[in-house]
Amino acid sequence: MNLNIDVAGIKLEHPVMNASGILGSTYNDIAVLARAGFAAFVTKSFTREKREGYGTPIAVPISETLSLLNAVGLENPGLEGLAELLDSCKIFGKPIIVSIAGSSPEEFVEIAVVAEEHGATAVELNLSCPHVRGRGLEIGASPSAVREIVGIVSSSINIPVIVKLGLVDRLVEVASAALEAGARALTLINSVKAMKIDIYAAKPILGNRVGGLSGKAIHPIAVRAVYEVYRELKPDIIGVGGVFSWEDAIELIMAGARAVQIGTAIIYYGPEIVREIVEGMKRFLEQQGFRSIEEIVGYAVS
Amino acid sequence: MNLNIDVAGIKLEHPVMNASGILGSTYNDIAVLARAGFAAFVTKSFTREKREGYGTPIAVPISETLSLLNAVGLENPGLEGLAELLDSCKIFGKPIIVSIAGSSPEEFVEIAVVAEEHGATAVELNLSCPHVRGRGLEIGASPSAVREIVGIVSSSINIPVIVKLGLVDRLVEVASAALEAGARALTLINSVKAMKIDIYAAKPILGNRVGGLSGKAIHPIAVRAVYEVYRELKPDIIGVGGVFSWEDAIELIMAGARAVQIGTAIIYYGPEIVREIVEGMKRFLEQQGFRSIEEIVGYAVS
Amino acid sequence: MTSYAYVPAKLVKHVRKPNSPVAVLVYKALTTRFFPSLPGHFCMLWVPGYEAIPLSIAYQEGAHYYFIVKKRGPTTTKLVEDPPRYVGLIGPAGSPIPAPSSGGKILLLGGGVGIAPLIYFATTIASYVESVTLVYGVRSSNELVELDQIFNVNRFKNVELIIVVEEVCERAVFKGTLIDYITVKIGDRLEEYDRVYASGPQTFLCKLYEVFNRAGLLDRLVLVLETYVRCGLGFCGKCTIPGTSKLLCRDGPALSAQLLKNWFAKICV
Amino acid sequence: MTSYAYVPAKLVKHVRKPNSPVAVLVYKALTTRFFPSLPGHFCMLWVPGYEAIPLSIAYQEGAHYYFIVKKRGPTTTKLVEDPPRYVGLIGPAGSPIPAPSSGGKILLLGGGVGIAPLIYFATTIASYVESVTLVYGVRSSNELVELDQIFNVNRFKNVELIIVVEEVCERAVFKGTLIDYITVKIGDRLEEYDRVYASGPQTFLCKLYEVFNRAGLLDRLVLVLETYVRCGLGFCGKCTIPGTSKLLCRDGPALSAQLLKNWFAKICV
Ligand SMILES: Cc1cc2nc3c(=O)[nH]c(=O)nc-3n(C[C@H](O)[C@H](O)[C@H](O)COP(=O)(O)OP(=O)(O)OC[C@H]3O[C@@H](n4cnc5c(N)ncnc54)[C@H](O)[C@@H]3O)c2cc1C
Ligand SMILES: Cc1cc2nc3c(=O)[nH]c(=O)nc-3n(C[C@H](O)[C@H](O)[C@H](O)COP(=O)(O)OP(=O)(O)OC[C@H]3O[C@@H](n4cnc5c(N)ncnc54)[C@H](O)[C@@H]3O)c2cc1C
Ligand SMILES: Cc1cc2nc3c(=O)[nH]c(=O)nc-3n(C[C@H](O)[C@H](O)[C@H](O)COP(=O)(O)O)c2cc1C
Ligand SMILES: Cc1cc2nc3c(=O)[nH]c(=O)nc-3n(C[C@H](O)[C@H](O)[C@H](O)COP(=O)(O)O)c2cc1C
Ligand code: FES
Ligand code: FES
Repeated sequence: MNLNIDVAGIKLEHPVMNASGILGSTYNDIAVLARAGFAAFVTKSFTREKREGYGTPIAVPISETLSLLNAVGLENPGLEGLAELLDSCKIFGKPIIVSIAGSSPEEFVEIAVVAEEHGATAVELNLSCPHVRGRGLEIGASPSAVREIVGIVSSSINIPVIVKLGLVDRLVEVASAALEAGARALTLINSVKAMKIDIYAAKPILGNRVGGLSGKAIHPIAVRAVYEVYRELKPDIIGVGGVFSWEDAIELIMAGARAVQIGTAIIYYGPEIVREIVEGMKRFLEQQGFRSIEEIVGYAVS
Repeated sequence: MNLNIDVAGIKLEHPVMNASGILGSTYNDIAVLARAGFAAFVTKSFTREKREGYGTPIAVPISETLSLLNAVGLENPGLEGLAELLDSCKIFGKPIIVSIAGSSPEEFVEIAVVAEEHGATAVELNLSCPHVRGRGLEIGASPSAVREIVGIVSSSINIPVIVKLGLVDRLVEVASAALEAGARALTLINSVKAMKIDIYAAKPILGNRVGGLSGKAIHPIAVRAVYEVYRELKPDIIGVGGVFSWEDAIELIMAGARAVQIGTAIIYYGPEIVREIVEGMKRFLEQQGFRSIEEIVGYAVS
Repeated sequence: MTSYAYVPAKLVKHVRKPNSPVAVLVYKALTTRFFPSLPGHFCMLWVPGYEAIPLSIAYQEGAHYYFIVKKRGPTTTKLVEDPPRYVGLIGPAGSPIPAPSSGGKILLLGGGVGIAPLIYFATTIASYVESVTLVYGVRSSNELVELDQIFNVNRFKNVELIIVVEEVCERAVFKGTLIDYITVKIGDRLEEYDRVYASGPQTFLCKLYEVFNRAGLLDRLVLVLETYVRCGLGFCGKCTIPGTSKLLCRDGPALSAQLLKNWFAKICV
Repeated sequence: MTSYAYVPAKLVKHVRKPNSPVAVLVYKALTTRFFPSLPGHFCMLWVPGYEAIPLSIAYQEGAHYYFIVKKRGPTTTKLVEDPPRYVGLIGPAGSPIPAPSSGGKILLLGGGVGIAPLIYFATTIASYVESVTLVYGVRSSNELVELDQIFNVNRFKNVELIIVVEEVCERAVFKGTLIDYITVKIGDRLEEYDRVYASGPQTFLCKLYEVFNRAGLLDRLVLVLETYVRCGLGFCGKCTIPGTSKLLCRDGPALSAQLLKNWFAKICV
């Protein structure tokens, strides 16, 4: 039994990749992911200019719900760093997806073009960062803004364009706009805007005060988002949000995802968790008499 | 040290009430809440006509995150039942807030008028139910719809109008519309649209498939919502979402809430949890040298 | 402190006599985070494609949950005739049956599938009470569940199983209803039992209440009740036990008969 | 399996000599869900209004976390001079210092606040190794933390504390640097120690690596490193240990010197 699957035309040996923002900034990060056995790598979201990110703490664990609050501030080495990263990571011989967080259609295009030139397998447009003004959720909430950005990026490069969306009021509409404009797949969902206050210090803990909630807490929200978009539009979907176990991964796939990404679980359990998840999925498929991942994509949707 | 506080002009002996939908349907429900020691009671959301609600299961525990997924379907005995409930619950001598889930401005008004006639202390307009079409989140996502409903209800009754909102893209805008139209306070937040699939049965578990996620998982989302609305508008706020401990309650109050509601914690720990929460808050205020709840409302907001 | 969970489970045993309206089902949890239960606990058993219904846990051994189900409507019919390979269990619902504080002679009266919680209860208290008399009454022999074979209740020396059937039946020790049994076989000797627990149809529980009330022994009687249960989690208010301010799915289903005066007045009279 | 937590904590002790750049701080968790640590673990200590910085846990006793802090920039200056009543701890970060598998003679070399993790380590291994020689080197006497008084390291008979100060100081057993001490006092007898652990300034660790490399004893040496730490949770990639593919906040801060060949080439040469 193999777990081969393709998403957005990308062939994967199994459906599990890392989520953007978790170990996708440096050559060493990718090396760690490669050693652990991820099927593809997603980079941290890149901007044109280098960004320093917010003051610390940039992440606060919320252990009671196996969750995390983060506000890194899209720290990244900018275009130059991207080229270098891609060049150095070719040796891993696995798909590499470049996440992009632009503040204008032009910035998205510029980065996408560099990504393609330097051998990226695909780009993932982050239209859903919950805590960086002008680079994220505002864009992803508006069908017209999404259409514009996805349209121009899709017509500027030949590698697949994946669009990452978050929790927005008109999710299906936005998803539909992205697909019409040329997106080959959707990644659902990003972290959810949230905050934690230390009641003794009487202050929000994150350097940026507000951040994104990820991890187990948002898993049922992610399942719903994937289900709803799959039911209405049947696109290729990469599910992300609170995958901590193979059961969680199967759940997202049965809701309509063809692949999954894991973020917070890497933080809590280490990158090696990918093996357990992949092995568990394999066992499940065998035991239940399925012959491929493909067979269970959207299996629970009616 | 007492924990007196007022919200929307309602005097409370302490800031903890039940959340709508948890034990607010029958006389006996209210009796249970009264015995446990809640400062005020919020009814289940009422509609004009009696509603049967969805097929079972109407709720699925998600124990790993101390959370719950529910889709009750706004089951309630309708206007007639409301009158009876209010009449019988006068003997408890505590504020009773009637939650209303209409599908038109007229329905909201009609129920609010009956509520006032039968002695309700206030009404809470549920503009945020995540899983009943036409009665909830679609309304609460639109500033103009909110303005219309809140305006007409406010001008039809004399008791305070509280508006309950959920996770929407333009939360501050919607909140502002509600306040301009006459809302005396805002309740933030409702449960968040979500789903759980049983991977063996390969089906969503809830009778209605999609439901609302409540409990610990959404607490940081609620804190953020309260903080953001308080920072921008400084209204009276009732905070709700994942309050399981006195620390959680203080956190929402420091984010800007004047009172809190508890829902899922009643399910996991029983109604008696209210005492522990109230005692803990009292101890905290004393130890930290505060003299009233009032002093810490919005204390972490800057 | 309850800690509810949702447990996916797999059918591992289905015992049903030909055409019987009753079946025994054993479901095994498919997660290591299954919930533990005590006698009296029930759960909401979700039948995919149907509904979730309240069912007493008739026994639990590790990840294995035992149920005795009788056909009533669509969901129970499905369960009895063609139990699904996979179900979901939501629980533990309710409170444990209040156990006898010390030794003594215990009488358990189970009518029909009402026997379910009493089986679990019998096996739990057997170790520290003097004796357990488990009287199991059914209308006809094809409803009879072989408690010895399936639950191994005869592994306890101090548990006596007495089968009472209304029709003629060779397995039965007594022909008649449970009330008949008590009148005829126990009669004045009711007092010999330190605690009596009963579970079964409402009419049976009503009659029993009357018997114990007349005998002035209500303080020894515990009744396992049924109400309509919707959420099973204590929030919807549907399961209020008439005449009390108790929620069956939180405070019940077993209540001391002493608390049931108003219930009796409302329901039985 | 790490289980990270955020722990609000309250200052319960602040020890600082007049004008010393170093202070000992003890913070007590304000929640019962505080995280346990092992020697080598550090945490991100959040100073409200400032930043969160990595600090070694110098000792933990139940809910009490001990730190030794030296002024460097704004956050450490605040901590040393006017430690906040309330802080937040995020941890446990990193991996425990690999403990010696069996008994034997253990040498611990701590330079400046680098002594922090070694104190905790010494008290943990004392019970099962033959002897622990804890050599604590500082530049000047006002940086000296009274390990005996605060950490009670002298409660172990087999732990010998040796104080080494560069300036003249009456508390010191030896005047000079830690490297001087090794050269002069240990010299050829390095081999007598079964395991050597060192923590302190990078230049010191570099020199020590050289010494052990020359002596062919790299397999006995463990170095506790420092890198820039940003998230402390293993996701940002900032803390990569140069010349290795290790993340300090997950795999470090203690690494066997055998793995540090490329680190040495990159950093020390
Ligand atoms: C605490 C408790 C424990 C129970 N334990 C068992 C058991 O161990 N074995 C067993 O066979 N049955 C048990 N029952 C009864 C069982 O729940 C009902 O037979 C079942 O819900 C009927 O569902 P249905 O879809 O087959 O029939 P429906 O057509 O839905 O209903 C048939 C009849 O069953 C009753 N009923 C329906 N739904 C419910 C409900 N949610 N709660 C209570 N009664 C209902 C009503 O009287 C109804 O008229 C228990 C009930 C309760 C409350
Ligand atoms: C694993 C680890 C354990 C440590 N344990 C201790 C300890 O027990 N006691 C102690 O006094 N110090 C310890 N440090 C060093 C301490 O973290 C820095 O002194 C502190 O971060 C400086 O912060 P600042 O705001 O005072 O100074 P800044 O002005 O921010 O920086 C001053 C200098 O400190 C270093 N530095 C700054 N930030 C960091 C950072 N996030 N990570 C690493 N180095 C940094 C840089 O070299 C910088 O130039 C440890 C560092 C690490 C990585
Ligand atoms: C620390 C951290 C940093 C993140 N940075 C990014 C980012 O740069 N771009 C992005 O699209 N998503 C980012 N995310 C969101 C994740 O990719 C993912 O959508 C989210 O965390 C939900 O998945 P999880 O629950 O498995 O963590 C980040 C998440 C975390 C926890
Ligand atoms: C079972 C259940 C039923 C609910 N029904 C309603 C309702 O009728 N009206 C409403 O405004 N909110 C309803 N809610 C939402 C709660 O009032 C509350 O906003 C939400 O559960 C978050 O609070 P919690 O985390 O403390 O449960 C319901 C929640 C639950 C769990
Ligand atoms: S069934 Fe008991 S409260 Fe809902
Ligand atoms: S500091 Fe180690 S990965 Fe971020």
